[in-house]
Amino acid sequence: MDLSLTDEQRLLKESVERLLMDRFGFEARQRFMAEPAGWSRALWQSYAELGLLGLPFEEKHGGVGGGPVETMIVMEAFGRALALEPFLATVVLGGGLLRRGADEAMRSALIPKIARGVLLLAFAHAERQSRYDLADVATTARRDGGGYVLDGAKTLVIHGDCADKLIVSARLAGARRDRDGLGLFVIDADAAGVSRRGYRTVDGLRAAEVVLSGARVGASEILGEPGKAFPLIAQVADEAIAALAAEAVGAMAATHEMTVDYLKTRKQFGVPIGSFQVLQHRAAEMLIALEQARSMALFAAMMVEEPDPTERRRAIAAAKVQIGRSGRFVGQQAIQLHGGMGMTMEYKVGHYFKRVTAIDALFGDADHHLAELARLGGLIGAREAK
Amino acid sequence: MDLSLTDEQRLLKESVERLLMDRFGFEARQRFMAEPAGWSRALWQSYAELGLLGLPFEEKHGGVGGGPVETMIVMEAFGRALALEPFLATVVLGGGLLRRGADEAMRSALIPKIARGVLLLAFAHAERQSRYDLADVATTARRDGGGYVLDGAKTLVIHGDCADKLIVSARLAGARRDRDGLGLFVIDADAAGVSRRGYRTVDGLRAAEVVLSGARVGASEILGEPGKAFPLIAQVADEAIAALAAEAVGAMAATHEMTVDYLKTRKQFGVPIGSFQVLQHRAAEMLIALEQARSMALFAAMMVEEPDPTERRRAIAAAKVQIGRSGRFVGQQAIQLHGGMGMTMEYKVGHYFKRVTAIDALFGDADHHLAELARLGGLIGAREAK
Amino acid sequence: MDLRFTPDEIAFRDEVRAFMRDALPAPIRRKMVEARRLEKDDIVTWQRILNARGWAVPHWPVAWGGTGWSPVKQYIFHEELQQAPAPDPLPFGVNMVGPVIIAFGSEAQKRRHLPRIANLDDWWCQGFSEPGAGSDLASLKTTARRDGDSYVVNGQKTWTTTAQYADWIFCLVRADPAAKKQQGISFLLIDMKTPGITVRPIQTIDGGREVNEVFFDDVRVPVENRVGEENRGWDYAKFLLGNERTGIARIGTSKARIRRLKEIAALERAGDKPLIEDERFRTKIAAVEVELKALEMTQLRVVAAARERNEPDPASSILKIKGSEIQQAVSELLLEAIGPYALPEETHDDADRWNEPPIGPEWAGPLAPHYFNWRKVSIYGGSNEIQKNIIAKAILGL
Amino acid sequence: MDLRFTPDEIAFRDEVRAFMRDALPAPIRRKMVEARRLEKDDIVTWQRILNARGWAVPHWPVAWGGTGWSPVKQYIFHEELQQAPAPDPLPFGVNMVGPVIIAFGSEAQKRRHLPRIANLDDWWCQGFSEPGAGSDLASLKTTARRDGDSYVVNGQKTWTTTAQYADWIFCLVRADPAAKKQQGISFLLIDMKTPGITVRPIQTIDGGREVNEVFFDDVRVPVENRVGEENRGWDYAKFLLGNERTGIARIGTSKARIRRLKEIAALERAGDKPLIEDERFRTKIAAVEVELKALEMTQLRVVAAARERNEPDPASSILKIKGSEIQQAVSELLLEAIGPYALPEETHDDADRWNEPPIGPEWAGPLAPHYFNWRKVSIYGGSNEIQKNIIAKAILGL
Repeated sequence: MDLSLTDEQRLLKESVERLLMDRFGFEARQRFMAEPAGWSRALWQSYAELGLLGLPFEEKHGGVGGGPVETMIVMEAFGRALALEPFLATVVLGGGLLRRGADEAMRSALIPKIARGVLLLAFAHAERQSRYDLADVATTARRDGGGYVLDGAKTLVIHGDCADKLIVSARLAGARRDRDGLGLFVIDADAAGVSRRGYRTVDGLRAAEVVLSGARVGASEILGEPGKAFPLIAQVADEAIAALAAEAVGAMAATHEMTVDYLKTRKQFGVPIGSFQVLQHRAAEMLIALEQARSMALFAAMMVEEPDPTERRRAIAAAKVQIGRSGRFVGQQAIQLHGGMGMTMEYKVGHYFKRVTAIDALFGDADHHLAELARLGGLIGAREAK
Repeated sequence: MDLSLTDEQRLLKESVERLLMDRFGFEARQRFMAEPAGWSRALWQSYAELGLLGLPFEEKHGGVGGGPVETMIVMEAFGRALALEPFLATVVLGGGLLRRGADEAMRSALIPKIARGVLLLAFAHAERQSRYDLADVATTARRDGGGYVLDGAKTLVIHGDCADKLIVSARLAGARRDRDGLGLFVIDADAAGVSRRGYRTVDGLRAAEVVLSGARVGASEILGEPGKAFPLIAQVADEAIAALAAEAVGAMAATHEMTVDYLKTRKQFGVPIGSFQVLQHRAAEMLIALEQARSMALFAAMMVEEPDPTERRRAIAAAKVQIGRSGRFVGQQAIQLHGGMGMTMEYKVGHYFKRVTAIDALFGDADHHLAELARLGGLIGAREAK
Repeated sequence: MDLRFTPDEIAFRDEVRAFMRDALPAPIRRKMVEARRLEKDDIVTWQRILNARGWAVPHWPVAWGGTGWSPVKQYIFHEELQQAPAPDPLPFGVNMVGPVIIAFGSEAQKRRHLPRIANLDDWWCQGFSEPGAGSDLASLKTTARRDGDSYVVNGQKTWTTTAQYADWIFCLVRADPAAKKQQGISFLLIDMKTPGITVRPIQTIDGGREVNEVFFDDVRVPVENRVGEENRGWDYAKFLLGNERTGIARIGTSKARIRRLKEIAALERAGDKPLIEDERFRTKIAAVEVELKALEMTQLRVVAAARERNEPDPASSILKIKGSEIQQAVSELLLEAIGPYALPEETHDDADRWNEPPIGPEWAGPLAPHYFNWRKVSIYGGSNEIQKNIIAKAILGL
Repeated sequence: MDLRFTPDEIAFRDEVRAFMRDALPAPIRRKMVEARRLEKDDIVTWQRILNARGWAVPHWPVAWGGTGWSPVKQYIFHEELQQAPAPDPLPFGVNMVGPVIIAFGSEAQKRRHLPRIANLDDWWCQGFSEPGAGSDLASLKTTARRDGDSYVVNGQKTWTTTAQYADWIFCLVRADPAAKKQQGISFLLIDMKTPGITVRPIQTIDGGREVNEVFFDDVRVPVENRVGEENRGWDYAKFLLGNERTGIARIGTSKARIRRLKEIAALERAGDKPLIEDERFRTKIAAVEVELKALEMTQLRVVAAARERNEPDPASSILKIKGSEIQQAVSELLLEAIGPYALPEETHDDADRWNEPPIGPEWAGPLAPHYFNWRKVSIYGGSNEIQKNIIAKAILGL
């Protein structure tokens, strides 16, 4: 066990943090939100130049061959900066489905474009009725020659409004919540039969509703083996959770630092409010919640490539529980300790709070994953099975 | 609505408090525990003289015709004093079953003796497997001439070791957890076929295991209609909970007062520890928990005679939840704020903590009643149904 | 001791309930049920309906429009109003400045302001907090220099709720720069149309614009608009702050919100069944209901005790703390109930979006903003930390 | 960064685990699993087994019996020991006075005491707390008057764990009555057989008698039994208190207790099914498991950081707070699991009761005492409130 960063990892961390410090201040963020896409294309190109957009991919596809720790480092920095760009949608979700599930033809066609920053992806998976159940897919894929015809409606497609291509899940067989019978299809976002409605989310990011009405996908647009997509979807969703855990830790750490600074500078009754023991203890409790969350983000990074899917699921579920609970506590207390100031749009801490709240609602909230963890028997098994 | 006490209620409160202050200090309590019965027969006679043992009974049976508020007043005083005597077992449970369920012959034979302090009762109901399910009775009652033969084992019979008579629940028909098919029988504690094993409970009170092996009860010992006893058992169990809620409030109030006094007198770092804001807030939070519990003990007293059994059950379940949660918080924090001192047998606060812990485990803990309340749809119905 | 309502109280409750059912306009009720933001007109309309019925200011003296109800009946009225759910009357007039004027104001002030407050002809706002004076209100800095028959006011107030609608503002100011902290404070009534007043909205994280900064730049206020004596303003402010007893726990509002929560949980599906049938979620709701019922009983105990005391009851700090905790817990459960549909932002500002269908279920939109916005209830009106200080000192003697 | 154990570390873990499985006597293991009280003999027996294996004092210098393991291996060892579950070595010797003697003691003290500590030939206890000096340790009053080659000790210590078994006690005393607070304190090693020492047991609410008062009445202590310099005792005490880093979170113990909880919840029935299948109860267990896993990772991070720093890590306050919260949460769930069988008192004192069958299930008896007793873990070793003060000051700079 070795928790120190390698030289490469330290370099990555420093460079992404420097880039964000230089280019992504709070005012810049407000400006970027007002751009047509709701984020900065220019910054996206800088990410590409820094190699961030090729982070998890093989070198032969223009990537840098990073693993979960590298993703963690970058996502934590994004969390601190409250980044707006479609990194999760394009690199983690879209890129993850491609690199793990696509054949070499599709990979070599698409991944280099992701890495160069010229292809944006989104994963159109959730549906109105599915809540947090990854297997609950009603959208249908009907066989049509060498390809398929897709019909259905997808919801809450993260950064689906700006994506060049959508990766759409659809059901080839089975009942609505069956794990068997799902397929994945890569379709141009402006293809016939695809319509989108983009909107802003509470955290200032973007999403889209997507309707598929007789949308045709050709044989070359099938991702992996039709009907067998569920394990791939579950794996990539867990990778997204691990990434979001790191992002949440970055946001919480910044939240905590801002709060401690505020306690040191804000005066009431002639003294800094940080001299009140109750607020000191609250800040200590926030630190504990943050450190527990950081530990679980590490654990998620460590376990996200665990080969046994049940062990992986247990670990990632546990991480999402901790992130959700710590995030809620840290965010709420930061607002409380800032008083009215924390409630205003002009001040950064409330935006962290909203992003951490949104992260809890992405890919299953704390309660959902706690129930799943309990169903899977928890984390601690009988002694010898450890 | 009028929350002030009547003159009679105020007199009752003052006289029971004065009696306990005079006769039931902490040292006296230790002495009484060492008596053969584990409590004081002499004090029991004083209760009788004060009319406490006839509190809920009709005047024609030697009682004083008090209601739930009078029981609340007395139980709260018992809670403050950490009383040891079998009031709950004899007056609330045994007396409650008799006055609500027995025919006039049995009532007039037994209740006056309770009121005079010469008859002790215990309710032998729970069984090894029943946990908190009042309908889970495996003990059988087999018809035998005009009477019955009882076989089975009863557990955790409160003050069962000193009781003169046991009121035993047994199954005449139905499966183990059916609500139909239960009967109640009043049997001499030293009758043939009845054996007991008494023991102390963690709170310093007493209980017994009771085994019934072919124990015969005559026709005159049948309480109420055989096979139809469940509603009576449920009613009296709810009355016991309302009484215990008041007792717990008395214990919590005394706990809180002791803790605040300790904060004012104990010095560390040259100042009373009550000058530390964190401990001030903790004491405030304890007060809030106590006041919420007091409110629910009032609510329980108000609702325990509600004619609709489901409404009654909802209310009493809610009260037990609040009592359990507040009791745990107040007790734990009292220990924490007293430091090591609170952990010692020589100091009263730990004994309150143990009694309140025991009360949570009597007639269903907070979690049990919360689940039942949720199953019954909670407390707040649709608007017009209020 | 009789813990139940008397027949007279029950009849009164039924009368109030029937009135709320019949008189509350459906669109306002719908916004209230759905936890949507109200417009100024909604508040005004409802207040005038109440005033027409003679129920605008139940707690005021009968001479000024009060009803003479017992504390229990006042409680019942407020509880039924919140459960309807109807809007609470704008507090700055009827609960704050109104009672101060009644207790300390001149006859001219009473005649001029009280009827217009009751009918919401004048919209009032509160000028207490300043950027440097939050929990430590007495450190406020806004000055009022005497100049003939006027004060000249300079300074800044903040967190001023609905200042953008306001006709009048009541302010704490320093008329005596030499006096220390509490001693130098006076209480002024200021017409918002007076030259030199600027209102700047502060957008909050829920997207709302209900609070503002208010700037005073050589604002001339006639001396006759001072309430009571100069330098006695701190006493009037304490009276005002301690006065806000009834309804601070918002029990009726929480009941209405829990009803809404149960409705939504019956509509949302988790897996193969309605969310309300998920044992864990149902249990969470029940746990809040228990706390709320306990608080309702606590409130009734405070109301009953109010008969016997005439000063602010420190137990109202318990109501504030627990009431805000419960309101926030319900706002969290509402958020959890809608699951991923916490995400889409409801953009009330974009007029062109009003005609589009909402993203996800129609009940979801207001609930994330409600959750964000409701963080305020443990901050304003004296933060919960301040309330615990009060309990420790005023009740426990620590 | 590699978050997994190396193959070498895994091999080590397997070796330790096999040792624990084979070497821990079954009756001791059973008491540990069931959360029953241990006898003195159990602790001594186990310590000597560890010492025979060379694992009695892994963290000591190799010259005095240490193993030279990396911090990670020390962590693994401790974790496996607690998970076995085996008794923790008596801390007063191996974790407290031993390291103080190693760092500050004389050669004679080292030779005399260290081997006997490692083999538990001498049972040590700790004489720090006094009736007036709890969290405020520096206000202690026990005096040590110099008289020739001896100190004459007078005063009282309290909360002295297992003083009734002790051969030696290490004490903080005041040798210099003129010096202020921290400055006048010295650190003495005192033979418990010295005339003038009286031990009075304090029974705790769980029925146990593990803590004591210790009275010193003109107790003569040779000057050579002072550790280090006179009036430097406070420094040695701080070293001792800050030193107790490994295992303070008791993660292995909590894992073993959660295993026990799951076993019991599978045996207890709630209604028509095992308690473990009750979704709400299972969820409660899972919630604690999440916190425990997070704490385990936090502990590993502290262990990893220990390579790079040589002073006590204020992060160990996090381990203490969260570790004790988790232990107490598990003790509550164990209590809930047995339902009404929390009630019967297990009377260990009555010899005649040992042969009777227990009331209720055989697993229930120790669990209420365990719950009561475990309230101590948030009090001793610096209460959780003190730990939060440390975090606020040492980490956050507040």
